[in-house]
Order: sequence, then C-alpha cells, then structure tokens
Amino acid sequence: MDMALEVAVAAIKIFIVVNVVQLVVAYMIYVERKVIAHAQLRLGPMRVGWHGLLQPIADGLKLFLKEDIVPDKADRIVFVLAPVMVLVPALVVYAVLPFSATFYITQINIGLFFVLAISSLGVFGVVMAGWASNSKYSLLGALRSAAQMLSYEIFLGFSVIGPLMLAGSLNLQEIVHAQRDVWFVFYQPVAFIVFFVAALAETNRAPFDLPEAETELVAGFHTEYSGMKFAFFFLAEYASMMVISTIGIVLFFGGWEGPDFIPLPGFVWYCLKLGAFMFVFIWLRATLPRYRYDQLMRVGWKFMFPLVMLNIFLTGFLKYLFL
Amino acid sequence: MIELAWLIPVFPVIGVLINGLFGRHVGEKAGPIASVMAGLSLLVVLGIASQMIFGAGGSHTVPLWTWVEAGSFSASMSFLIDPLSTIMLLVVAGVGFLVHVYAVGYMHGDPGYPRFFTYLNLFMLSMFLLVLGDNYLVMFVGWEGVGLCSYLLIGFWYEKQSASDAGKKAFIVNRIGDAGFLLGMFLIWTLTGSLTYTEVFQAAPEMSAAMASAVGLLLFVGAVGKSAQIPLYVWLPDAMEGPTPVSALIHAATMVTAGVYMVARTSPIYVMGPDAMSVIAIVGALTGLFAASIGLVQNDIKRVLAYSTVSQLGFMFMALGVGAFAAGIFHLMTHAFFKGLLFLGSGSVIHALHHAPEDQQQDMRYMGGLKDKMPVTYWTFLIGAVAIAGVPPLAGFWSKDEILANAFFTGHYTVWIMGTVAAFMTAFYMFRLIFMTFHGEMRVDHHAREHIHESPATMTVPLIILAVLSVIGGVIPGFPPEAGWIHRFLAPSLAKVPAGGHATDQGVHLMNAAAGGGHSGPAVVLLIILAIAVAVGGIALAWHMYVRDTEAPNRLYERFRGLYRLLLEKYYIDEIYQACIVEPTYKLMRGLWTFDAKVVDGAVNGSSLITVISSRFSGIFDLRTVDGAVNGTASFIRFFSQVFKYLQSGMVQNYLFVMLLGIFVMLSAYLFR
Amino acid sequence: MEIYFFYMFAGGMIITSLLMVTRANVIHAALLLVLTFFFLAGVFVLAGAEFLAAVQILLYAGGIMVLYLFSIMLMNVEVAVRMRQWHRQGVVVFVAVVLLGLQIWAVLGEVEFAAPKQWEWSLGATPGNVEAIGAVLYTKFLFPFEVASVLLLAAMIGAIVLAKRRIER
Amino acid sequence: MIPMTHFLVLGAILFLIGAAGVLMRRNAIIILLSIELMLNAVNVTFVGFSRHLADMTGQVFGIFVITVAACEAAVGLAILIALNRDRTMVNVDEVNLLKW
Amino acid sequence: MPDEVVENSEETNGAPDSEESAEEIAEAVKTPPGEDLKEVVESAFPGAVLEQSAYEDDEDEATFVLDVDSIVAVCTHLRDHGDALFKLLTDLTAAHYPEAEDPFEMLYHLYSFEHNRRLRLKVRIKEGRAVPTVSGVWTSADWMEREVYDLFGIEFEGHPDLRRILLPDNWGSHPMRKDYPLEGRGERIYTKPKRKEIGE
Amino acid sequence: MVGVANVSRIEQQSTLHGTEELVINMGPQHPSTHGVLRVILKLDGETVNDLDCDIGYLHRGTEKIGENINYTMFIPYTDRLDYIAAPSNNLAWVTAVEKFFDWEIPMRAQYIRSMVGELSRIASHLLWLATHALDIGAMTVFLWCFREREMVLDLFETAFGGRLTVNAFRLGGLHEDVPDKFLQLTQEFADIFPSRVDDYETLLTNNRIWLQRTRDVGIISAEDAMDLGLTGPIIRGSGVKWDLRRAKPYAAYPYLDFVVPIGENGDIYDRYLVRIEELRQSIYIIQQCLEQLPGGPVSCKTPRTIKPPEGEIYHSIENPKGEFGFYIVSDGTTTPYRVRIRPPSFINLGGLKKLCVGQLVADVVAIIGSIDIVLGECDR
Repeated sequence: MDMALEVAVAAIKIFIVVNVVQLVVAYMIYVERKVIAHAQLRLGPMRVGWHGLLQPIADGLKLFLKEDIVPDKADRIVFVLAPVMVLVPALVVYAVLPFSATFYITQINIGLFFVLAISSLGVFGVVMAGWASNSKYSLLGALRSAAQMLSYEIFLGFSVIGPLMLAGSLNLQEIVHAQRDVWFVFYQPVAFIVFFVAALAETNRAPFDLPEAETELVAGFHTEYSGMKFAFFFLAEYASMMVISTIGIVLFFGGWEGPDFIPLPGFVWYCLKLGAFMFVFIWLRATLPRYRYDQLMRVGWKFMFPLVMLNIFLTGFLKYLFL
Repeated sequence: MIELAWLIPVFPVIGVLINGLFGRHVGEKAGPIASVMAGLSLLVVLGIASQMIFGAGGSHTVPLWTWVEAGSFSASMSFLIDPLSTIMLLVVAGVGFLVHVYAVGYMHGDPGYPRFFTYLNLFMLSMFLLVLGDNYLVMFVGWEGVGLCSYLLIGFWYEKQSASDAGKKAFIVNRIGDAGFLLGMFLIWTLTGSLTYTEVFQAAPEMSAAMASAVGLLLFVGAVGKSAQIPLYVWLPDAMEGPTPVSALIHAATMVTAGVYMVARTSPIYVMGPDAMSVIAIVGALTGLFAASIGLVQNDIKRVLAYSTVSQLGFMFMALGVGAFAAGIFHLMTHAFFKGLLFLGSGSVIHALHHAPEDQQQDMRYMGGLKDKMPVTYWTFLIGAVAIAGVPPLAGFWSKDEILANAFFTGHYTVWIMGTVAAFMTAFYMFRLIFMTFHGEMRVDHHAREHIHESPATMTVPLIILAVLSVIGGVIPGFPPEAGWIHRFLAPSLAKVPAGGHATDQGVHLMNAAAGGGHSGPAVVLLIILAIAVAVGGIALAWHMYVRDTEAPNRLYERFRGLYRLLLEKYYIDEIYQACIVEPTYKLMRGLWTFDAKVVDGAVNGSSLITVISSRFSGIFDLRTVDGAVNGTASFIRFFSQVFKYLQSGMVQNYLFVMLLGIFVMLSAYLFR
Repeated sequence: MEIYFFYMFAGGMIITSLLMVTRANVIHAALLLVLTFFFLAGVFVLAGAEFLAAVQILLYAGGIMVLYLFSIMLMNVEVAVRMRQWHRQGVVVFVAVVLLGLQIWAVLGEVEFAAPKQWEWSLGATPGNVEAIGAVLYTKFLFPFEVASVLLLAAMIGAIVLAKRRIER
Repeated sequence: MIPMTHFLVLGAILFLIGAAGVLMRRNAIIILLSIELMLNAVNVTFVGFSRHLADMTGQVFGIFVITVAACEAAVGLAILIALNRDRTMVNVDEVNLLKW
Repeated sequence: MPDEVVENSEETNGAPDSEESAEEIAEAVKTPPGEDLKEVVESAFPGAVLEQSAYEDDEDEATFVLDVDSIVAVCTHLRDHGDALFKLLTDLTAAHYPEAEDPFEMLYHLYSFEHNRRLRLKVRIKEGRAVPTVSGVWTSADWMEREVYDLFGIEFEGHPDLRRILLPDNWGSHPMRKDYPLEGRGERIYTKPKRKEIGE
Repeated sequence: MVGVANVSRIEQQSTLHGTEELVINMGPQHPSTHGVLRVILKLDGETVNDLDCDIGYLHRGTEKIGENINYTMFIPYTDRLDYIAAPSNNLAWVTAVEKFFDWEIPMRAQYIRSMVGELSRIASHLLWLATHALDIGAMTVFLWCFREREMVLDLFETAFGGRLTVNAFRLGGLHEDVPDKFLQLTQEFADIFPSRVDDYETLLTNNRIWLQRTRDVGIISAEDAMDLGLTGPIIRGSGVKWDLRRAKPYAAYPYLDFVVPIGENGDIYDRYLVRIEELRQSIYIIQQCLEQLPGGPVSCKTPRTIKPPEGEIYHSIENPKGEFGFYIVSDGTTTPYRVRIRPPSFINLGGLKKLCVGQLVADVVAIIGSIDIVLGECDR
C-alpha cells in the first residue's frame, strides 16, 4: 500500500514538474523575446493579450496546428524520433533537480553525475536530426553541434569537480547544504566561469550558437523541421537552459538557500536566482557576436581546459592544506 | 661468477636504451656503444663459461623475481646456467660480439645506423633470454623477441619493398610456428602443471609415449618455423634482404638455431616420444637434402649461403631426430663459426662490390677473380668453405661426421643416405661458390673494378677470428670422434634415449656407447673415410666443372634443363604458396565454399592431421630411394600448402570462427571431462 | 518487484540487440545499441552499481556511441545498405552459436552458487557509491587505473595517426 | 535479490548475439558495434558477480572494460575511416589480402 | 589603430587647394592630353596608337585607339611602366555601332593611383572577332569580360572561365546590341541549356 | 602572421587526396547573402576549396533602358541601382551629364549635394554595419543601426519626399530648395550621431569575439586589391589612401575638410574600422556643410531639352560602396547613345573568390558582409 502511495505521489510530482516546466519554458521564450526586444529598442510581442502575455500560447497553438512535414528523402523513423530524443533527456533530468528543500521528485546519491549523464544524451537527438533530414545544412550543423557539445561536456564535467571537492558529495541536496555559509562561487570563481561558458556551449546559446547559426547554415540541424517537432527542439533548448541554470545555482549559488536576514521561502529564492541566470543568458545573446567553429574549439581546448585542470589541482592542494 | 648471470642481458638493455632513446644524438657512436655492450656481455659469459668448463659444472638456477602468478600457475624470471646454455651463451655472445664489431664497419654511413644497433642489441637481449631462461615461458619471451628483432632487422631497409615484404614474410611464417610452440607449452602445463625445466623433466618420464610425441611435435612446429625447416623454411632465403651482419648473426649463428636449442633442451620429453623423433629426423634429412639441392644452382651469393644454412639446420635436426643431441649441439656450434664466417665473408665481398650495379652486387655470375684483390677475405672464406664441406681437421668435419655416424648406427639408413648425399652437395656448391667468386676471370662491372678493395679492419678482424675458430673449433672439443670433450661436458644436460621399447633399438646401445666411450672398429673408420671421400669428391667435381672444364655446367644445363629450372626456381615453392594465398583457383574456391564447414573442420583438425599424415609419410619414405624422396618432397610440400591454404583465407571472420569453435571444444572438454 | 524490472530490462536488451545485429542501416543499428545500453544501465542500477550505470550512459551512450554516429556519417551509408549483408559462413556460424549457447546453458546448469554475500563497507557509504568505487579504484587498482590511462593515450594517438589524412610529400 | 544465474544467462545471451553479429555480418561498423555488445555482456557478468560476492572489484573492472571499449572504438573507427577512404567500402570479407 | 589612421591621414590630406587644381587644368590645356602617355606607349610599341582623342581636351578623357592584337602587350606595358602605372582597370566595356565598319568597340578605362589620371583605350573589332583577354593583366577583367560576352556576344581569347554572368546560361541573344528588339517576345530566345558549374 | 598560416593551410589542403568535396548552395534565399546572391561553395570539411558566384537574378537591363530614354528621365532609374544610397547614384549621374556642359552649378546646390551624398553614405554604412554584425551574430547592433538609418531616411523624406528611392537631384542643381526643417533636423542628427557611433563601437570594436571573427580574416593586400579592381572602403582597408572625393573632387568637396581613413592589414576588421571612421567623417562633413551653406539659387539655368554635344565622357564619384561611374556616349540627341554603369558592387564581388578560398564557411559570410554589396547595382 505504501508503495502504491509512493508511486502515486511520484507520479503527481512528475506530472506537476513536467507541466510546470513546459509552461515555464514557454514563458521563458516570451521573456527572452521581451528582453531582447527591449535591448534592441523594440517592444517585442504586444498583440496577443496584455503586453503579448498570451503570445506563447498562441505560438504553441500555431506550431501544434501547423502541417507536419517530413522531407521526402528523410529517414522517417529517425527523423521523427530525433526531437523526442532531444526533449526527453532534458525533461528526465528534472527528476533529480532540487527546486527547494522539500520540493523535488527524487534525490539520488549520484545526482550530479546523473544530470551530466542524462544531459549528455541530448547530442543524440541533434545528430539524429541532422542525419535523418538528409540535407547538407542539417548534416553540417549536426556535426558541428556534436563536436561542440561533446567537447564542452568535458569542461562542464571538469568544472563541477572543484565544487564537488568542497562539498564532498554528488548529492545535489548535500551540495546545497554545504554552501549554507559561503556560496561556492566565492571559493571557485574560475570553475564558475568555465562552467558558465561550457553551459552556454552545451545549450547552444550565443555566442556559441553555431549549430543553428542562421546566417551560415540557415538553421543548422533543425533546418528541415516544422510544426510540433520544431517546437520540441525549441522546448528542449530552453528546458536544458533551465537545467543547466539550476545546476549552476546548486553548485555555485547555494541553491534555494538565501541570506538568513531575508525571510523568503526556498522556492522563491530559487526562482529569483533562476531568473537572474536566465537574464544573463538572454543578455549575452543580445550582446555578443558568434564565435567561429574553429575558434570555439580553440577556446575550449587551449584556454578552458588548462584553466579548469589548474583549478582542480589548486582546489585539491588548498583543500589538503586547509581542510 | 654464475650469480652474475643476470648481468648478461642487462648490458644489451643499456645499449638499447641509449641507442633507442638518444639515437639521434648518439649518431655514429651507436656502433661502438652497442659493441661495447655486447663485449661486456661476452666478458661475463666468458667468466661464467670458464667457471663451468674448468670448475663447477653442473646446473645452477639464478632466480631473479616471480613473474607471473595466477592461480596454481606460476612462472618465475630466473636463469638456468648449465652446460647446454653455456655452450649456447658462448656461441651467441661470441658470434654476436664479432658481428657487432663487423657491423660497425659494414653499416658505416647508413642513415639508420643507431636504429640498426638498437635492434641488434635488442636481438642480443632476446637471444640471451631465450637461452638463459629456466622455464618455457621465459624462453617463449626470448623466442618472440628474436622473432620480432628478426622482423625488424630483415625489414631494416624498409624503404625497399622487397625488404619489408621479406620482413613480413618472416614474421608471419614464424607466427605459424609460434602457435605450435604455444600449444606445446599449454600441453606441457596441462600434463605437468609447470613450465620450469627441472619440474617438467622430472615429470617427463611419467608421460605416455603418445603425449610426449604430441608435445614434441607441437614444439617441433615452433622449431620448424624458427629454424626454417620444411615446410616453413621459405622465409629464410628471403631474409637475405636484410643487411649482411644480420644474416650472419641471426640467420646463420643464433636465431635459427633457437629451434635446435629448444629441441635439445626438451630432450627428456623427446626421448619419451620416439614418433616425434622420427618425424624430426625425417624432416631434418629432407630439409638438408632439399635445401642443398636448391643451393646447387643459385647464383646469388647470399642465397647460396641461405640455402646452405637451411640445409645445415636440417643436419642438426637430423642429429636431434636420431637421438644424437650432443652431436646436434656440436654441429650448431661449429656451424655458427663457419657459417658466420662465410656470411661475413660474403658481406665483405658485397661491400667491396657496392659500386657495381644494384642487381649485380650479389650475383656470382658477375664476380670472379677476386682472390688477388681481397686476400684476407679469400683465405678466410676458403677456410670456412673447407670447414663446411667437412674436410678434416676443420670444424665441420667433426660435427657432421658424428651426425652421419649416429644416423647410421641408430639404423636410420635412409636418413644417413640422404645426409651423405646432402653433404656431397654441400661440398659441391660451396666450392662452386668459391670458384665462381674468387677464381677465374673477373666478370665484375668495369666501373666497379677499381673500387674493389680489401675491407677495413673492423670487418677483417672478425673474419680472421672466426676463421681461427673454424679451424680449431671442431677438433679441440670434438676429438676423438663420438667421445670428444663436448660430449662429456654436455651429457648432464641432455637425456639419453632409453633402451627398449624403441623402433630402432638395434642401434641404441651403439649410440649410447658412442656417447659414453667412443666407437671402435672398422665401421667407424669406414664412415669417416666415406665422409672425407664425399667432401673431397664434391670439391673435385666443383673444381672440374668451374675451373677445369667451364663448359660442363652448360652441357649439364642443356641436358637437365627441366631439373635445373626446378632447382633454380626453388621447386616453385614460393610460387605455389603465392598462388594458394593470393590467387586461389577461382572455381576450386567456389566449390569449396559450399563445404565451408568441412573446411573449417579441416583447419581445426589440421594439426592432428599433420601429425597423422606426416607419421604415415615417414613410414612410406623410409622405403623410398633418394630419387623418389626428391620427387616426393615436392608433392609433400604441395599437400601442406593445400592444407595451409585454408588456414589463410585472409578473412578475419574465418579466423574468429575458428576461435569460437575453440571455445566450443574447451567447453565440451569441461562438460565431458 | 526488482525481478520484474530485471526481466523488463533484460528483455529489452535482448530484443534491441537482436534488432541491432540484423539491421542493414548502420545508423539504425547504432541507435538500437544505444537503447541496449540504456537497458544495461537499468540492469546495473538493479545490481547496485549506480555509478557504473551513470558511467555507462555518460561515456558509452553519450560518448562512444556519438563517436560511432559521427564516423558513420562520414561514410556512405546508403551504398552499404544495398549490399549483401551476411557473410557467407553465416548459416554455419548460426548453428555453431546456437550449439554454443546450449553448451553454456548446460555449463550453467552444473554450477551452483553459494548464497550471496552482504556488503561490508567500512566507510559508512552505501555500496555502488562513487566513494566506494573511488576508494577501491585509487588504492587497490591504482596501477591498472594508470595503465588504463596510458592505454587511452595510446589509443588516442593511434586513432589520430590512422584517421589523419595522408599528405603527399 | 536477483539470482546470480540471471545475470550469467543474460550475459551469455548478449555475448552470443554479439558473437553471431561479429561472425555473420559483413559490415565492419556492425561488427564493431557487436564487439561493443560483447564487451558489455562481460560487464553484465562482472556487475552480477560484484553484487553476488559483495566486492567492488567487479565494478572497477566494469570501468576498465568501458575504457578498453573506448580505445577499441577510437582505433577501430579510425581504421574504418582509413579503409573507407582507400577502398570506399566497409565490408570485412573483402579485406583478405593480408597486407595493406 | 583607428586613431593612428586618422592622424596619419590628417598630415597629408588637408583640404585640397582649389587654385592648384585650376593650375593643373591650365597646364593640361597647353599640351594635348595624353601626349606623354602616347610617348610611353610608342616607345615600346611604335605605331601602336592608331588614333588619339580627348573630349574637350579634358586630360581624364584621353583616349587611344589601339590595334586589337596589341592590346594585351600595351596594357601590360601601361600597367608596369613607371610613368604610367595604371594598376587599376576601372572599367571594361563595349559599345555597338551597327553601321560602322568595325561595329564593336572595346573600351578599357584605366586609372593610375600614382599619377591620379585616367586613360581610355579603345579597340575596334569586326563582328565575330575574338579579343585577347586582359584578365591576365588585371584579374578584375575576368568578370567584366564575362559581362561583355554576356551582353554583347564578344568572345575573349584565353579567358579562363568565359560564360554568361548576368543572364541565364540558356539565353539566346545579347541584349546590349543595338539590334536587340525592345518589344515583343522576339528577344526571349532560349537555347538549349548549357550549364557549366565551377570546376567542370 | 596569421596570413602566412592561412596560405600554408591552403597549400596543405590542396594536396590532400581521397576526400569528397561537399558542394553547398548559399542563397539565393540565404539570409546572409544580402539579396539574391547565390554562392556555390565547394567545401573540404569546413574549409572553402572553391567558390562561384551566380548573379543576375536582379538584372533589369538598366543600361539598355538608359539608351532609350532621355537624360533627365534616367535619374530615377539610378535610384534603383544602389538603392541603399540612392542620392549618391543620382549625384553620379547628374555630375556625369553635367560634364558635357559648362554650366555653373550654384554653390548652395553643390553643398546640399555633398551633404545629401554624405547622408546617403551614412545610410549605406549603417545598413552595412547592421547586416554585417548580424551575420557575425551580433543581433542587437542590427536594430540600433536601423534606428539611426531611420533618422536619415526621415531627413530624405523631409527634403525630397522619398525615403528609399529619393530621386534627389536634377541636372543643373536641385529640383527645389530644401526646407529649413531639413537643415534643422540635419543639425540635430549631426549632433546626436557621433555618440551613437560610439555606442556601436562599444558593442563591437574591442569585443574579443568580434576581433577574433574579423581580424586576420579575408586579408587582401593592396597590390591584390588593385589587381582585383576593388575600390572604396575595401582598398582603403588594405592601406591605399585613395578617395575620389580627394582624387577627383566633385560637388562641394574641394571646399570641405575631411580625412581619408586607411587600414593596415586589409582584413575584415580594417574594413570595419575604415567604414566606422567614414561614418564620423561624414558627420564632420555634414556639419561643415551646414556651417558653410551659402544662400542663393539651387539650380542654374538649363535648356528645356538636354542635348549634350557629341562625344564620350567617363565620370565617377566615391559612392559608399566604391567607385561608381558612368561612361556616356552622346550622339547629340536627347537620349544617350551608350550608357555604361561602372558598378562597384559587381567588381568588388569579383574579388570574393580570392578573399574566400582557404577560409572557413563562417568566414565567407563575414567576408561577403565586409565587401558590402548591393545586388541591385551589381546586377543592374
């Protein structure tokens, strides 16, 4: 009986989280459009609802009702599966993310590792989409994307090691608890910078958005997609932005914990930090030009990699000395 | 001194490290460095040998460390110093050092100079391991090591297509043999639970004859590959693509004798398996005769020597096969002296001719009359040739005569006849070589003539030393025949063929008597006279054909055109192998594809099939005449190549399938144990 | 409960791997193998090897298989699809593999296992945890670990040298 | 607790499927994939034994197997790419010259 | 860096003196425009300049008429000679005079940075006569000659890649000729498609 | 330094064998080819091995039209050539035709011509900067530039009634005097604009990514630039100090002070800097014009029908894109016998292959952006 209850509670949690995530993601797109618009002296969506607030819903409806085109020479099965393969890992990761001290679906002892493992699967969808479309732009985009995501995954993985060494656990909850006094971003600024850059690259955000660089490759791996399948890619991108922001918050900014003198609930703190993170993402997109492919790789391997290795070494050394 | 045995392989390691890692900086100093290292090893060896010969004797184990330990299996890295390994060490270190010195001059100016000496030292290391090891595993490491070095050295001039091909050929052919060796090792371990010589040999008398034969034959497959016996000899003539010092060191004196050493070392097992010994005797005799016959007509100076080596190795196996282990080792030793000498001498000739066109440097038809230009080379070469021909009192006579005598006395009359014929051919082709190269008119290319000169001292000094050894190396340890010092010295290391239960026990007591105290009586004297007669006859015939009546070869050629071509093209063995691997008959393949299962079955049962068939053949062959044996060899080879063809379909998946079947067999063995 | 999950994962693995072996399209085969690895990760979790399961997904599914897809894309898949797929020795192999399977079945039938042992872990962590693996990996298996890293380096250099386009001199 | 035999049977089945794939298919990529499957079949038994014997060694060796698999994939694919570049095909049974 | 640029250019590039340019014009009036250049050409190729003219004695309108065969040599000479240094091929075009004896006139507008002057070269050719290409002298001639070929139908000998550039590859006629019909469907003559992609 | 590296990379790539080239179509509907340009790229991986431009999608036979209508009627057609900077084209045409006559163009008209010409230069460079930055991924600059371009277009509208195709000038001067409001608004614009240029530079000039994308990419030496016939900011970016406003002054330029900016390396970044500096110089010129603007008529007396004497002239001015010239053959009638347009975009685009081969795909986009082409003028 207990088990049935457990399952039921878990199912409800999953239902809530997934739906909330979808909604939040939809509105994140709205926020992005608004923020970018204001950065660019525009107003952004204004027509649907007050200040365009219903715009995401209208967009969703539009995409949902659009004709679903599968190119003639495409590999049908893979083509259809690709967006799913992108979206599902992005959503699965939410299973272990702590939104507050009490609100999470589950917590496992290798939580962070789980996140890294599952989010590394996103690249499959991209590669599948690129290949199945049977288009040169898509293939080029997919190859770039795969190379980019694979290499930056390494820096992402290495950059979290510093905080991990300080926290001494892979459990996300415990990592948050370990920063009750001082956020790790103050101990690990270098790791945070590398993490943030790698996060940008992992989520294909500017200035690393070359997989979908519209000026060169039309739209990269999802050139041939339309309708709901395209929406899946979109959702997945923003969902993984949220994931990576959450990880950043948990690892470097004390998760849902805020300063004691401001009595706000944990979830609110989380939302505030998430909002700040997302704002930086959008801000960067509004500001920076795009890297070239080879420069991206060079930055990764010749700059970030030594930096993060040095950071790990120093952290270990200092931890050995002082802790 | 014996405790310092570990030092022997250490010096080559140092040489390898210096030349291998800093080759670019060392440059031309690599040769002296490597030579010094080889010399230091030789010093240690000499020390140990003097202690063994003049002092302690007996058998000493020098443990170093425990190497592999897995379950009940353990193997240690330890060295065994006993008379057998002492003799081998002397040969390896002695000839090795001389070749190093020689190579310093010979390889001068080669762009790969440090690399060459790295390989050479690596080879010394491997060879020392092979000889010194006190168990089969260490020996196998050395065994593989020399195989690797052989590959590296044959293919040393890798930018030459033929050289790298020859290297690959040697490597692949050796792998086939090594598989047999490995299986033999496994079988030994299964039967005795150990790989250490002492333990194995203690357990050996309990083996059944069939098992001992099986072990012996499997190990012999390894020896066949390494020592270039029929049917796996094909790599050795091609190996002459390597630099001449390599030919002298590896393909005359040391590596190819590893098989002989291994069989001699395993003698306690072999004496338990008379069938295996018969196979060895037959294969050895056939190889001796067969290679000698090819050697009769070759024109490339190094190829003649190569086939001569194959032939002499056949002699050694003949000796081992008839139970005369000591004679085999003795011949190994003397052969190392004179064949090393001959190879280095030929290298000296080639060195002198290196201004001649590429395809004429090694071709005897473009030599002649070099006697006056290169006196040292000529005289030392002559000594070597006389020695190999078996003229007393030079080294070859003593050992070869012993082998033939032993064959005769143990009742292997076929073997003895074949050996005698081969000895005749040996004398003939060696002097054919001498006469064509050094006598008569000079046929060298005009441009190259003025460049002909005697080689530098680093090359001639080793020649002289080896010549001296070729002169005295036989008579000192080998006199009186059948009862020389070497027999007494080696006796503790080698097993005796037990009386009774043996197909040829009529000769056993004779042979044992020979090992103990020497023969007496007219038979021995007659044999000696016959041997001398054969040698002199061969020389005389060569003199007749190549000095006195130079038209004779052409007349012979006109009459036996077919035979000549057959011999010149080495019985078309290479072509047959080639055709079987690269251009399989299309229709035959088609037909056989449908019998895939049969084919694979055939491959799996291949080794046992070989055993069965070869033993059957040995029965038949004993009845045949020499003439028939020559013809039979060809069909014998053809049969082998038919079988091996399916071993080499070239498709990975076939091989893997055989592996799978192996698992199948092993599981079956487990289930139905 | 656990056992049903096991059956689910095992069944999934067997089905996907069978499909993988029989596909003509290499991309499909590779993707099916990824699916197999997912199920395998599930089996690992059931066996208490969570870390290994995560490594399995991160490295195998996320890394190695992407490498496969990557290089498959560099080749011409469509031509290969139209070619004959099976080796000529296929039927014989099939029979042999089935026989081998029966044999393994027979062998397994003979084996009896003692009762499973319980974890005894002194560090207070649960088995399967990173800490447990780390403690073993960096003490008892430190040398093999280093050797493995050298192996990786060698493989990397080897792969680069092999796959590098040859430049004519 | 899942019985030990289950792991072994699963491992054996996967191994055999992999072996069949290696031996029966012509496409070199599928063969490589099948080899990966075989390696993982071994991992199943490793992990099974690790659980059964309550010993981490099995899992550690699982990690080593994955390392080896990574090396194998890298080198194997490099060879394939080189082969594909030279011959424009990836069928293993056409590569039987025993030399390059 | 931008600051440097500005500073550097300020030193040498003040407001130009309008009187000076007036003086130059006055000087130019004295001698016939392009006389010095004619000497440059004639020194190497005597008699190469068949005609010399200039609109209203404007030095920038100096025009030489050359023989069609000497055009490449003269162009190379004019590009490299120290007194000419016409490094820039400003424009290359043609004009069609259907009634004239040589109905096509090739026009080369050259400019010299060093001497800040222009020169126009003319070549008169008959219908169907191919002109040697100057794309070896100035790479920029490549596309311009293609355009002339496209619009006038004049062929260029030795041109590396002579095909239509503005009009479709299967366009049947050359619209800048004076006899090209301005109305009706007559001008839309398509030939069989003859596509030529790069590298073919 | 990196130029050398590029060259060696090209050499390496060209000796490779056994790899398949990837042929990719960029355009004509590609977002970053600035109109209907189709570029066929042959790629080796991401490196460009060969490239071919397919142009002519916008070919309207403008030269042919010019041979069939009279001199005044052709003015609006010139608007449609470089439609980004329409008044400049007008200026080129009217000054070219005026060369046939010895009319005294009033100074007020000359100043207004110069001023409007500079305004059109600003409009053109702003559009270039906007799209170039967008190509490289900086999307905010795009809209910022459009804000100022909008102001310039408003100025055109105030003065001449049109925004894009302005049809600003007439033979002999202007159609009518500009309204005072125009001068007032122009003054406001001139006051505000320099700070706006600073804003763009804040986003780009020292941006590390921008530097990486543009520096040492698409390098062209001065010699090569001359050989390829490149003009305008491109050749100035390669270090050739040459501007037709200085070399062959027209309109009021002889009386105006400004600097001709040049670059050093001839890469995309230098071309960017040159154009940015030209924006500032243009505003400087406009301010001078406003200060010095004389009164008086805006047009000289011209005959009712324009009939130039027989003859041929070539006249060119410094357009934003480069040297924009007309070769006119007059047969003494009211219509020109031959009108040849010397289009800078067309000739500059001819150098694309030289600039792009050996670079990466992403650079092709940046290089096309740095050439700054308008297909209306390129195809004519």
